[in-house]
Amino acid sequence: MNAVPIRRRLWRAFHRLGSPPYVYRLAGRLSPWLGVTSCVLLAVGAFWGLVLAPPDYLQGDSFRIIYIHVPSAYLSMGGYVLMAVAAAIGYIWRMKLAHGLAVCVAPLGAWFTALALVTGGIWGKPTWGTYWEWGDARLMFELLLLFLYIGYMVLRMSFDDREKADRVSALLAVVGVVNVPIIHYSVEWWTTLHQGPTLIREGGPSITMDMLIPLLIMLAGFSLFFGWLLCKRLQGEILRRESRTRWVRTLAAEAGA
Amino acid sequence: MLDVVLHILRRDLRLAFRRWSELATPLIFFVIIASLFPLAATPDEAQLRSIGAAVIWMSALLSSLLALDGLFRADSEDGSMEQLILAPAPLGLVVLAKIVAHWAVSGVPLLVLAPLVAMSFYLPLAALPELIAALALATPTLSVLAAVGAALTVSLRAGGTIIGLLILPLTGPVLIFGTRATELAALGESVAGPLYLLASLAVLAVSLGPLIAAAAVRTALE
Amino acid sequence: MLDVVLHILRRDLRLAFRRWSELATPLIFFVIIASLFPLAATPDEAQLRSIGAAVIWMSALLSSLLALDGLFRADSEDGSMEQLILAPAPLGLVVLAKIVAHWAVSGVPLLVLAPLVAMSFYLPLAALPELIAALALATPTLSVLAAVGAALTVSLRAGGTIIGLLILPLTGPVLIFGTRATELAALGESVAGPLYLLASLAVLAVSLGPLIAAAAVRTALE
Amino acid sequence: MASATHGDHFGACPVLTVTSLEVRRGGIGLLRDLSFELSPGQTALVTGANGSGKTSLLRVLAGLAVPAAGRIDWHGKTPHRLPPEDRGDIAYLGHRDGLKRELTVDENLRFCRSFWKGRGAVEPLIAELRLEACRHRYVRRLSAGQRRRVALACLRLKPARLWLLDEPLTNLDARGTDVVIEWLGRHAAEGGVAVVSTHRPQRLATAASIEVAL
Amino acid sequence: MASATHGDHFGACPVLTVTSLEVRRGGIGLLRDLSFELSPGQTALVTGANGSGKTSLLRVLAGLAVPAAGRIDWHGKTPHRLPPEDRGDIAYLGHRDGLKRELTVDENLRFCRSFWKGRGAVEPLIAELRLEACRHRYVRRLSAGQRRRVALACLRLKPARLWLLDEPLTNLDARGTDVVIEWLGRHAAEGGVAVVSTHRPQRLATAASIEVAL
Ligand code: HEM
Ligand SMILES: Nc1ncnc2c1ncn2[C@@H]1O[C@H](COP(=O)(O)OP(=O)(O)OP(=O)(O)O)[C@@H](O)[C@H]1O
Ligand SMILES: Nc1ncnc2c1ncn2[C@@H]1O[C@H](COP(=O)(O)OP(=O)(O)OP(=O)(O)O)[C@@H](O)[C@H]1O
Ligand SMILES: [Mg+2]
Ligand SMILES: [Mg+2]
Repeated sequence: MNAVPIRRRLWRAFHRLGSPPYVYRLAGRLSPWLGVTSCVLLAVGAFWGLVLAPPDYLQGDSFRIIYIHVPSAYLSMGGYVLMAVAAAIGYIWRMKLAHGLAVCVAPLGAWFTALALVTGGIWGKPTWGTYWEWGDARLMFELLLLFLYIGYMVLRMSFDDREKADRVSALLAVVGVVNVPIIHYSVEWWTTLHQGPTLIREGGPSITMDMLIPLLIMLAGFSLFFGWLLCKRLQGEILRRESRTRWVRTLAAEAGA
Repeated sequence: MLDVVLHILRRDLRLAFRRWSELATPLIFFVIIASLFPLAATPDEAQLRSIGAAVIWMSALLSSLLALDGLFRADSEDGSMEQLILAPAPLGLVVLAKIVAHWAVSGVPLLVLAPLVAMSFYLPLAALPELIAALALATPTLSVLAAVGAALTVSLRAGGTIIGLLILPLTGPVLIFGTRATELAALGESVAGPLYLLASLAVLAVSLGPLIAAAAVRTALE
Repeated sequence: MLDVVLHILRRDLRLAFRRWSELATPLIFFVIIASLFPLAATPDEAQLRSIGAAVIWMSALLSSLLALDGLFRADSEDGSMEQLILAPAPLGLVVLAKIVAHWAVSGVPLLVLAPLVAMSFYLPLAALPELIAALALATPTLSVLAAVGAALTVSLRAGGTIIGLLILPLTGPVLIFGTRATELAALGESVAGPLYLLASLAVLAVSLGPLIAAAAVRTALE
Repeated sequence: MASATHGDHFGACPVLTVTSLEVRRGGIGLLRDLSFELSPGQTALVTGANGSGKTSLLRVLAGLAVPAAGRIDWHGKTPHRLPPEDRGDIAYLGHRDGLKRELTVDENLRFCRSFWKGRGAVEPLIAELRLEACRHRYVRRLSAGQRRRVALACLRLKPARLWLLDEPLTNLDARGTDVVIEWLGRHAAEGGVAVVSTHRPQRLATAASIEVAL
Repeated sequence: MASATHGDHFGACPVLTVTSLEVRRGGIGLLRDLSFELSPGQTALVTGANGSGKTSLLRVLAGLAVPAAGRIDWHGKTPHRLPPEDRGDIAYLGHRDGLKRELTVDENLRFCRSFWKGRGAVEPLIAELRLEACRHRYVRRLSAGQRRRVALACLRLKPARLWLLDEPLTNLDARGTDVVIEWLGRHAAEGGVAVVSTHRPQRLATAASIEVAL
């Protein structure tokens, strides 16, 4: 196979992803699929994890919060990386749509970070005997991640010029990415209460199959759910950014008619 | 006369809300300081409890100082200070209005947030009302002192901030009485003593501070 | 190219010494924080010793943030930033020169003063060299981070305090490694680990930070 | 009403009298033995080379600085000792415009009006100064001349009888200059007094009654 | 040498070419389809009402902002992508003067000269601009016009072939204006190119080759 046409096709796809009407329609077409699949997966995973899976031999039933905690923790980090990558693309190629994506990810990521913090805290009470432990590196850096998300949003809001807000806050998003590996490795670098890597580690996951499978299902469900919300937000953001263009006007006229 | 003050108050409040991120920052600053501190120190409940009061008060002090740094600078750079000097009200009142506006956006939210931070330092719930009362009496004094510092700084642009720094030691008593009150409250004892002292400091500061700041600002722009 | 950097360095140093009191500010701030803190907390030797490291590092962090707030603001308000963008050297280098100048006047004296403060917190004398080494490795990182924050907020008049919000989360690692090193040193143990980490953070910050700050400044003034 | 700009209408009773004024700044003597007087309806043009002390003179007249010697008499009072309630009578516009960058044009003007208990509506002023398009824009985002226009509008909203304008034509385009000249004429016709510094005395000649050369 | 100011001396080969330039600011289109070209020895006068985009145009020409569309060609290169070593060739003086308030006049000028590897001595410039008396004073303590003079001196110290001046006559007295006009003539005679925005085109008419009306 010849490599050149592939590269050109990729390049064209990349370009199409920079076109607001195309992405608007793409998001609109994707979102029902994402919505339905994520709901099904979440339902299956929740039933399996909360009812079918056996209780943990150490923690009893309290471990079941893992099915919310771990996916939301992963998404809080993955969301940040997604945001930073989108922002970087937007900065380098002056691609407005990528900035729009970053803007949409930020509040979602912040919510999942908060969720990870809260579920972790709730889980901490029965296992560590405390909701929150000052000085635990994993916990602190997760909190700092929340601050980073908030900082990104606050910085954006303090500009009234959207283009400038896009470009300057993109830089902040990129700088903050160092926090993500720190969160991940914090349990290895510092002695913490938080348990070490379970899923993503050398030598494969260290967890029994009947806990692992529902966890993976929940993980997929949460991710698709995240994607669904993202599509919805992205559509709104595109409309807001393009409100003066012809295609949005005709869209609005069609909707009105 | 009073309506001049109200106009300035309203404009400064609007400016603050316009730049609401600036408004939120001392608070977030406060929370972050208070949350990074335990990270740096040993995370042991007994110890956290014992230094909790000190951390809260240091953070309150720092965030009020930070917030007030630009109180007169922006005005004197864009020329509005000249207009305020020519305002149909004594400059002392004008300065007071500016201080009140700043306090409303930096001090008041602190009162709301402090309990949360206090709880994270394991301060007993029963001590919270006293903590809030002490902060409510202390933050005006801190604001006034910071404003005096800011005014002196404006006037000595070349001479710089050194005089502004002379103000910091004056915050010592506020800090001591405040921490004392919080500690007494944590032990469940009466806090009337320190609170009276804080109140009298506040009266003193609010009545004299604006005059000093006004004089400094006027000389600065002469 | 290099001489452009040297010219900026020299001008910024001269400006700093011209306003020498501003120069002294972070230091005095540092000393006051460090000396007011024991005043606010219970003055008990064991306790002071245990929190000494944390206080020193928090103060270092705050004072470097304060000192760097105006790094680009003055330049962008009087129009010299535009001239620097048009300078015959990459903007990243220009920014680095400004950071170095600021570090020289705010970070270096901190290294000199820190031991004094440390002793007032009963830190053992033997731990001082390690403390200074850790500060020497950490303050450049703090300066770079503060400069990045300052650059992100130049075009916001509000700037000032929002930097804290943006940058404090990033300073977490420096603070943790720094305190860890100081605590280990106080216990007489080897501090090589945290020092290596601090050094690698410094390398990372110094090599990438100026580029980010330059990009931010350029965008802000576009 | 053209003759009114020369103050004949209101009789020769001076309201602003400057007597052997001496102004120093930063330890340097700038003005020495300066005297002039203005009757209602008169406008003084202050001219002089850069650094000759025009700004310093206007600041002293406004009461922002204290003269080293000599007397200023504004309706029997000294500007820098004016009681607050009389200060609304003097309007000063310096090199810096005194606008808040973070407020919109409209908000700045409304503040000025209520602060000085001004009369008159904001709308006609905005129309006259061609600021309609940027009325709801932050002042920070205006061009230099637009900013100057807003500052002039603020001046106009203040019901002052003594105008002290420091190079009001700075950054203004030809139309803006015409507006200023027209305003000076109208102010004089209403019996107001103005002291205006400028480097373009020819352009302002029609509005001036006397010239104070420093 | 008078004819040199009209660029005849150096042939008709343009060094600065602006082709269908479009400039936007804060989401608003300011300039659209602007084209002009300058050959060595020519000076363009940019005129237009307040807010018409003169400053924005100059900033784009200096490479401080990026145009929305169109091309700028300066000796075959685009200003906002100029490599650092070529940047000394363009001198920009905006509404703000770029001087350090806390340094003296002398220190500011010396910095400019060494920063831009400028040629020429500082003394004759100071004499020409009548800044002798305030040579060792802080810029913060200068009058508005004196400050502008120092900024102009900085410009003169930079060995640039393209001058971008944004209302250089602001705050200058008659003598200062004459100096600027003379400099523009000399710069053109040496084969330099200048783009000057102004609200007083008549005053600068002698120095101008073409007018760009926005
Ligand atoms: C407020 C408290 C907590 C916070 C902020 C928190 C945060 C996090 C984060 C950020 C991750 C993702 C780490 C990574 O992917 O590298 C994570 C994973 C995880 N957490 Fe927590 N956590 C908290 C409490 C707890 C508690 C109390 C438990 C159970 C005892 C727990 C068990 C787990 C497990 C099993 C994982 C998956 C680990 C892996 O696969 O790497 N967490 N948590
Ligand atoms: N920072 C900014 N952000 C957004 N818009 C701006 C900004 N600065 C200026 N503008 C707008 O851009 C337009 C052009 O401004 P510009 O400063 O280029 O005008 P100008 O021709 O230089 O005017 P003047 O003669 O008043 O100096 C104006 O309408 C102004 O409101
Ligand atoms: N803040 C200050 N401190 C000390 N001296 C000053 C200060 N400001 C100005 N001067 C000096 O006072 C003299 C008069 O300044 P002033 O600003 O009154 O001049 P001006 O006539 O308004 O000049 P311009 O036409 O340039 O505006 C100048 O020589 C100047 O150097
Ligand atoms: Mg003047
Ligand atoms: Mg302009």
